[in-house]
Amino acid sequence: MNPVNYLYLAALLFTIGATGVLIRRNAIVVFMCVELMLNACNLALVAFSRMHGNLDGQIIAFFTMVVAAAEVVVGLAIIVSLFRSRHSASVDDASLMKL
Amino acid sequence: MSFPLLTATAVLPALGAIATAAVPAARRTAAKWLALIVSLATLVLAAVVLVRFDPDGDRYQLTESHAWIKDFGVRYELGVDGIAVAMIALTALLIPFVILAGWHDADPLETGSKRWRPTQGFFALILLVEAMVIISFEATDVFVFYIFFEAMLIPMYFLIGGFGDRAHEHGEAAAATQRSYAAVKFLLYNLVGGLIMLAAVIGLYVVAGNFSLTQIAEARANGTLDMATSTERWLFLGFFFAFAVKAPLWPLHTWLPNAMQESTAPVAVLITAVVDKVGTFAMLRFCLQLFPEASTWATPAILVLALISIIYGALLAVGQRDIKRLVAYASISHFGFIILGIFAMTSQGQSGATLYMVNHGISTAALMLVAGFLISRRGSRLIADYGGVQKVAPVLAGTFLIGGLATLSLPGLAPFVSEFLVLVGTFARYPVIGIIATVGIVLAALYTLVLYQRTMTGPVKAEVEGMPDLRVRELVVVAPLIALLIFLGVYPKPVTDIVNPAVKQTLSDVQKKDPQPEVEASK
Amino acid sequence: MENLIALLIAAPLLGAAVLLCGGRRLDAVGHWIGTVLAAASFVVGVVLFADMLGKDPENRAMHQFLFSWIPVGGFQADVAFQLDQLSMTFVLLITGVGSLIHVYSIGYMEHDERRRRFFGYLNLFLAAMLLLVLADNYLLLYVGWEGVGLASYLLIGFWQHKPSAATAAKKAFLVNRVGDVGLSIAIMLMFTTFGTFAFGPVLEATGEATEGKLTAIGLMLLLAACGKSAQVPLQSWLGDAMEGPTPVSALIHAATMVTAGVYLIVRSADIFNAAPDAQLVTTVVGAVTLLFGAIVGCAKDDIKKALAGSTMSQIGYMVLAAGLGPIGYVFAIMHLVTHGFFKAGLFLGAGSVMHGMNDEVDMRKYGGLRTYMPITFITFGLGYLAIIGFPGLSGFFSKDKIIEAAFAKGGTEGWILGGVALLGAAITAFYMTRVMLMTFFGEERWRNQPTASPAEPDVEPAAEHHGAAASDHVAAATGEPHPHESPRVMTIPMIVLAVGSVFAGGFFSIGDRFIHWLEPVTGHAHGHPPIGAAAVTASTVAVMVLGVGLAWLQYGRRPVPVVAPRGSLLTRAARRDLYQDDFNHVVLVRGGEHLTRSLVYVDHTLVDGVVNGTAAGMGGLSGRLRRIQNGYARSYAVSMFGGAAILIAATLLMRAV
Amino acid sequence: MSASAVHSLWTTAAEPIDKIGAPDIEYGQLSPTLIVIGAAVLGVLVEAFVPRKSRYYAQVFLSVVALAAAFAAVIGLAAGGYATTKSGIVAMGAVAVDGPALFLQGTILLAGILGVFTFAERRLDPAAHGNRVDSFAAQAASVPGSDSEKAAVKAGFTTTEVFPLLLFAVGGMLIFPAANDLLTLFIALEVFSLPLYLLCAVARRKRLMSQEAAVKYFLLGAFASAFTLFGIALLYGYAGSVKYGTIARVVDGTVGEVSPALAGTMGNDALLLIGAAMVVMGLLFKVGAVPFHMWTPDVYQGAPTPVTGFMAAATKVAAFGALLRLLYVVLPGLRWDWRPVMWAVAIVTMLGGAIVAITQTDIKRLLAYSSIAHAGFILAGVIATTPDGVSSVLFYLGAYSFVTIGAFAVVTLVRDAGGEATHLSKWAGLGRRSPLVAAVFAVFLLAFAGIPLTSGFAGKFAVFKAAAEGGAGGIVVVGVISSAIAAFFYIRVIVLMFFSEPRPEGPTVAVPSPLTMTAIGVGVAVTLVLGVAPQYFLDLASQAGVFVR
Repeated sequence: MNPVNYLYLAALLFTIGATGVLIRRNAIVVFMCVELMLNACNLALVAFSRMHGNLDGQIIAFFTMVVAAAEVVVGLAIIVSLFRSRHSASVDDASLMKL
Repeated sequence: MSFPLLTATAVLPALGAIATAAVPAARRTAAKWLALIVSLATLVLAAVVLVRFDPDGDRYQLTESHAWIKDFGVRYELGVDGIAVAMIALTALLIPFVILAGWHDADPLETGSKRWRPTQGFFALILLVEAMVIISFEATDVFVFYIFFEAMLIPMYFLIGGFGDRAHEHGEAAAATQRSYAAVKFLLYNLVGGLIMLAAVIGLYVVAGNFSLTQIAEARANGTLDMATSTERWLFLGFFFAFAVKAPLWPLHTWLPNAMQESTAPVAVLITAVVDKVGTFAMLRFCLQLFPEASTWATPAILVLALISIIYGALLAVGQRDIKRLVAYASISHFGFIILGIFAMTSQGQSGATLYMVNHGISTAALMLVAGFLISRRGSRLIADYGGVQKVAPVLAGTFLIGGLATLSLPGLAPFVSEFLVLVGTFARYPVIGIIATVGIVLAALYTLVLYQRTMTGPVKAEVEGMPDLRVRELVVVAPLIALLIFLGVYPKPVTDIVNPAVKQTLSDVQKKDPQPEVEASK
Repeated sequence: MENLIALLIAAPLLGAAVLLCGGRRLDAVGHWIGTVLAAASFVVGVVLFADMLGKDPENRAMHQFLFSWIPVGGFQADVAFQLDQLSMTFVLLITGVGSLIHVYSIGYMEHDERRRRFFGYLNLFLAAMLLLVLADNYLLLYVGWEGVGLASYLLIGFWQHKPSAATAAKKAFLVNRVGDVGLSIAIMLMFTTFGTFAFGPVLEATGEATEGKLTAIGLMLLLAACGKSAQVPLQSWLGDAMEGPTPVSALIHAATMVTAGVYLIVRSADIFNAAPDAQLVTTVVGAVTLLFGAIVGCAKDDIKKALAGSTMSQIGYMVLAAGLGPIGYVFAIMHLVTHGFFKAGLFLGAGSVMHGMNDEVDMRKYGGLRTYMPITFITFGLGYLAIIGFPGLSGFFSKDKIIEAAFAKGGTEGWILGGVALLGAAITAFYMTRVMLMTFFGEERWRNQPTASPAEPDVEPAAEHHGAAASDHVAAATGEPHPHESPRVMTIPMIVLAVGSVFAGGFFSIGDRFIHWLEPVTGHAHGHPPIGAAAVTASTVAVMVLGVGLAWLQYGRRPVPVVAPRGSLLTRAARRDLYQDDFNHVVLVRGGEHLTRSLVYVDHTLVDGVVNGTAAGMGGLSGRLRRIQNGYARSYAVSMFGGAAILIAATLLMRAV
Repeated sequence: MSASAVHSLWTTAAEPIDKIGAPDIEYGQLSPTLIVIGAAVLGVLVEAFVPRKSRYYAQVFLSVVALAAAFAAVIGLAAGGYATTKSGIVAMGAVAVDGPALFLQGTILLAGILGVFTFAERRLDPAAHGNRVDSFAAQAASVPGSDSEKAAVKAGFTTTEVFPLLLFAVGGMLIFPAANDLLTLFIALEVFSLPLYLLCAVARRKRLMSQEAAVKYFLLGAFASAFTLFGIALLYGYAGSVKYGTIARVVDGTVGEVSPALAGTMGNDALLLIGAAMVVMGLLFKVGAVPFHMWTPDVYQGAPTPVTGFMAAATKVAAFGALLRLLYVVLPGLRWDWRPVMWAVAIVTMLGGAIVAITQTDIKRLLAYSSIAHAGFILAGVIATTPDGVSSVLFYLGAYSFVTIGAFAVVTLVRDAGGEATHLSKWAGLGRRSPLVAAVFAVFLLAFAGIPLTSGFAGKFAVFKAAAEGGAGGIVVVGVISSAIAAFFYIRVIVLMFFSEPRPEGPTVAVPSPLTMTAIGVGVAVTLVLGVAPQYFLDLASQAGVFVR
């Protein structure tokens, strides 16, 4: 099977994730969409690594997972604290500052 | 390495400014005296420069040159030619009078904390302006000039916006808002001009690789540095725009009336008599030397603008109801004459223009300062609020009249010499423009005499009753100026002798010769 | 000897400086200082004159170089003096008449607390006037030219608290400025043509210049002359100038300053000789003005304004003569001198009358004063006879010569000019007789006529057309006047001048003294009127008699109404200076006001508007752009996403193209 | 590819243990980063073990010492010629130690030190229950206004974690401009971003805004880094490597042996272009260039002011460093593709920032927009693609960071009952109340406006000059125009401070501890020195202007 298809899939997932970020209100969901985008990247990386026959891509993929995990930690911390003080996780409610 | 006289002349007032600013809040009078003494010391230094300068010597004298910012091709290069010497002398001469005239203008209002020191600030700023103006007259490095040309806006800005006439027809609050409007207008106009010039300065560097006026001019002369015509014209326009704003040339003039109207008389004098001169001076020194072809290319347009300034400014002066605005528009008209003289490209025109800068400085100072004394008495700038002052304060009226007569360039007073030279110089090359410009002298008479008639003559207005005549301090300010006006009107030779060689140089830069009189030409 | 020349000017200049800067402490002696210094200048003049007579006519001119004034390139202006016969004539006239009038003023201004300053101004005037006639180049002459203008400004407006006076002063200065434009342009033309503007070189080089240039220069000089000498079309200021104290009117606006224009033309003789067109215009201006002034003079009831009209007219004669070229120059100057005597005398007389009549100027409120002020009557009478050209008196000689010359011009021009001159003579006789009769003869119309209050210059009544304010003064005035002769200090100068106006003309004409005296400078050609000199003289006398007769019929036989009758159309026109002021007012003043007002508007809305508009536009744009920043994270993400898309697209596009 | 081949791949990967060559790490040349990261870890331990009372002092001491030591290390390296002659690529090609890297690291470290000073300021707010308080929440976890928070305040808790967080961020920033392969780039990006997200959320006052800022920053940041990562993936796919050098060679086509796979991907420029665009976009997000700038105002406003100052200064430095390296080392071959695009970005950034700033009413937002405009100016220098361009950008960054920190430090001083009085209207007449502070702030504003004799002018001149020499005259003109526009609002603030009457209920100016004073003082000093005598630093920058390949 042509590895290029994996790339198409990756691009698709990335776009889905991006779209999610743009259309979903709940911060958690938005964040999950970002994660989706990251994983799309992983897929692309792995596919490329496969094509080039070297391991760099796969290594990056591992790093990405770690980074994603770290982001989860930080992100959830922030989102939760926001939720606790506002009783809402909607990113649209968080619009005190504008103009 | 001789004593850096030029640097000293500029640094002294700068240090004085710092010292003045440092004077504790309570010791207001001390600050005033300190500032006055410093300005007088600077005057002495300027006098030394005047003496040490040899009119028939090299083009630039007392030169100093040190590395400054290698990466920008900038050297700290100073040097004076006759024109610069005259301007420095004028500046150094006027500042003491400005300080003396503004003696009480900055006594603090009640608002503000104990650390609020307007008086110290006022005089410090004046000295700072003096320092920057002087050094920009001395700079022979375009970058150095540019830096101080721009930097002097800041102290001026604070002087305009921070200190105004105490009394105001709409109360202090309105005065404050109008002041800051005027100040912002002043700063933005000049900043825009300066920034456009910045682009040109950078362009110049890209073309020339350094900023040394002498080097570039030399390279231009002997053809080692040839700019594309279009490039040269763009750069010229960039420079000229900034100077035209500063000068100010129609239609870039509207900041001046506001600025002069809102600021105290001494500051107004500082603006027209000193700071604006940097603009016209720079036209002579930089535009003509760096971009000869472009200058000649632009001459017709500039002459027309100058002509418009002359007539337009005069007509508007006639139409003003506010004394200071009137003087401001009169100045616009006069700057028209100066620029006309510069770009007439004749020795009479340019010597006249230089002389005009000096004389206009003195005459405006005389007129404006007296006007300031008048305004401070009545607490109004409106012409309509005065009348019959000559009855109650004859000396004030007399000095005011002399100032006015100088403004309308009455023969026997200094401005006549310069104005006539400019007119002759222009007429020699552009007769029509010369003739139209001559109409300006009628209008000048009109606005001056109308001003005098409305304020000084006629029956004594009730508010004017018991208006005190000039005090000693004020007389000390005015008398020397008037004496100078008369002296330079009768015997301007000292100045012309210094200026002429420099002008000859400048003319040779633009490869222009005075037109021959027909009779000789026919022979 | 020539080093004394500077002294001529220095003396009065010193006086002016001392008196004006001296302050109140000099109030007591100020007038004496002024008078003495004026007299000193006169003495110096006489000494120089004597010295000059000693030399032979051809090289009487003296020259004194003081210092180089404005040296710039080819433009070399010096402060240097030239004293030749022409200048000398003026020097004597100026200093002589000037000194007399100083003396007179001592009495006339006695009650004015600002007398010191008055004398300061008078001295200033003398200095400037002397500079004018002594300068050896046009630029220096220009200085004197404007200097006298300034002095006249200060003196006309001496009673500044009177709006009318202040206005008149301003008007005089402005109108003169218009003339000055002419002078400065003339100087520029000379510079570009000859490369110099000193009398000697210019006048020698006239041959080399094109006639067009010379005509231009001539016309410009004429313009200047019109301004200073109140010739049509720049005559409007002279009438109002009578707002000034009477001695001023006598000295500046009759004897000396107003004749400067004639001096200028005669001085530039060579230029005019080489520019016939310019000469023609000059003669026309002169002719028109002499009629204009005469007509105005007929209608004025204000004694000073009547005299002013006559001054205008007489100077018209001089300009006419000057325009005739070599045949006229000498007579122009001669008439100038004689006129200086009798017109000054007449004005001083008028002043003396006003002095005795509580400063009343309206002749309709005079009448039968000859018994009350005999000396004034006699001196004034002699001046009157002189001016109307009564045979044997000075006016007769000078004016007659001019009329002859006018005819001698030849051709139709000659006839027209001569005719005009004759007509002028008739009218002169008419209006002067009118003045004479209304003032000194007829019933005493001032009886139970409340006039202006005692000699308080502050409330000197403004001339009739100044309306309400003036009439208030009159109404507020106290009782009827008590005419009386003026003090000796005033009468003596009048007597001296009267003597001058009687004998000067004869003295000059016998043996053509004056011609020989001036010839070396101005040149002289003997004019031959087509109808013969005798005939001209005869007709001159005839028309003079005619004029007197008419005037007597009008004002001598029947009583003069105290309130001016409406009068004929011409009369009314003449009262209003032939509507010239109204014209100026409507066209220049109103038009100017509109222009300036609209310009102020333009400056504020257009020029300034553009700038403020730009600023406002920026603000608006900013305000609109701000909206994008709506606070929603997701819309930020959208902009990022879009941005990324654009970035990618653009990069790809770059590669594509 | 066949299964056996894949298997072979695995087997080649798994060598006998003893044969694994340990990677050689040049600890000396990495020392700055290592010191800071190590200190950060120590800081965490401090949080864990040191009693609460002395934590603050321990943390401040530790951070300052660490940063100072790191700075000393940077100086040492530079003096040792690692900036010029001995510059090279270390850590198995992961990190470059060269002029730009060291210069920027030095700048970042100084910014970090000043940042620590402002973080540690405890005199501005009145002491609560006898405990000195700083700008950070007593207990970030507890809901604002809740009992737990009150308790925390009563107990005198303070969020001393901010210091290790700052150290981590600095550590990341140190690597970011030095990163020499895409992986390191990405990791560094995250390492300095995540702590910043947290720091934004822990304001003592206006916590809601602070948290909102954090959320926005975090989400958008993550979004952006996702783009970056995808871009990295594409570049990797294009070049078959993440090493800058290799990619550059592939782009130029000067790579040594070309595997068939590589040959295949090399042909596909779309990979390269799109990938490059996406990576660049991630960096533009960090520098706050239009249209990726929209987080800036909100975050700057919401975050605790000391954090804003530090962030505004250091992030820009690091991000521009990375951007420079990427464009000059990896993508010079693509110059003709990205230059026009960057032109456009620079122009809209300059104009956009300047124009929108005109109507701002909050001082922090104002400064945020001004920072956007400045990003545009710096981009003008980046576009030059000449050594002068690099050095001018370096100089500008150095100058700018100090002005920024100083300015925000001043903002912390102007306070009223509600904490910092950031609304412009409250600054009216400040010049009357406390001339000194107003004057200092005016100096900073003038530097922002680029008035001569301030560092701002020198920097602006440098970048414009470089741009003009690089043939980007148009940029210069636009830059000049937009600085004219920008001048308008800086002046507005000055007018407000000096020419308007002070309000009776206006804010007071707190007298800070020497810490903030130092920060401000250094800011002013640097601003003026770089304005009057910039030559030395220009030399430094131009010496440091060469990237190692």
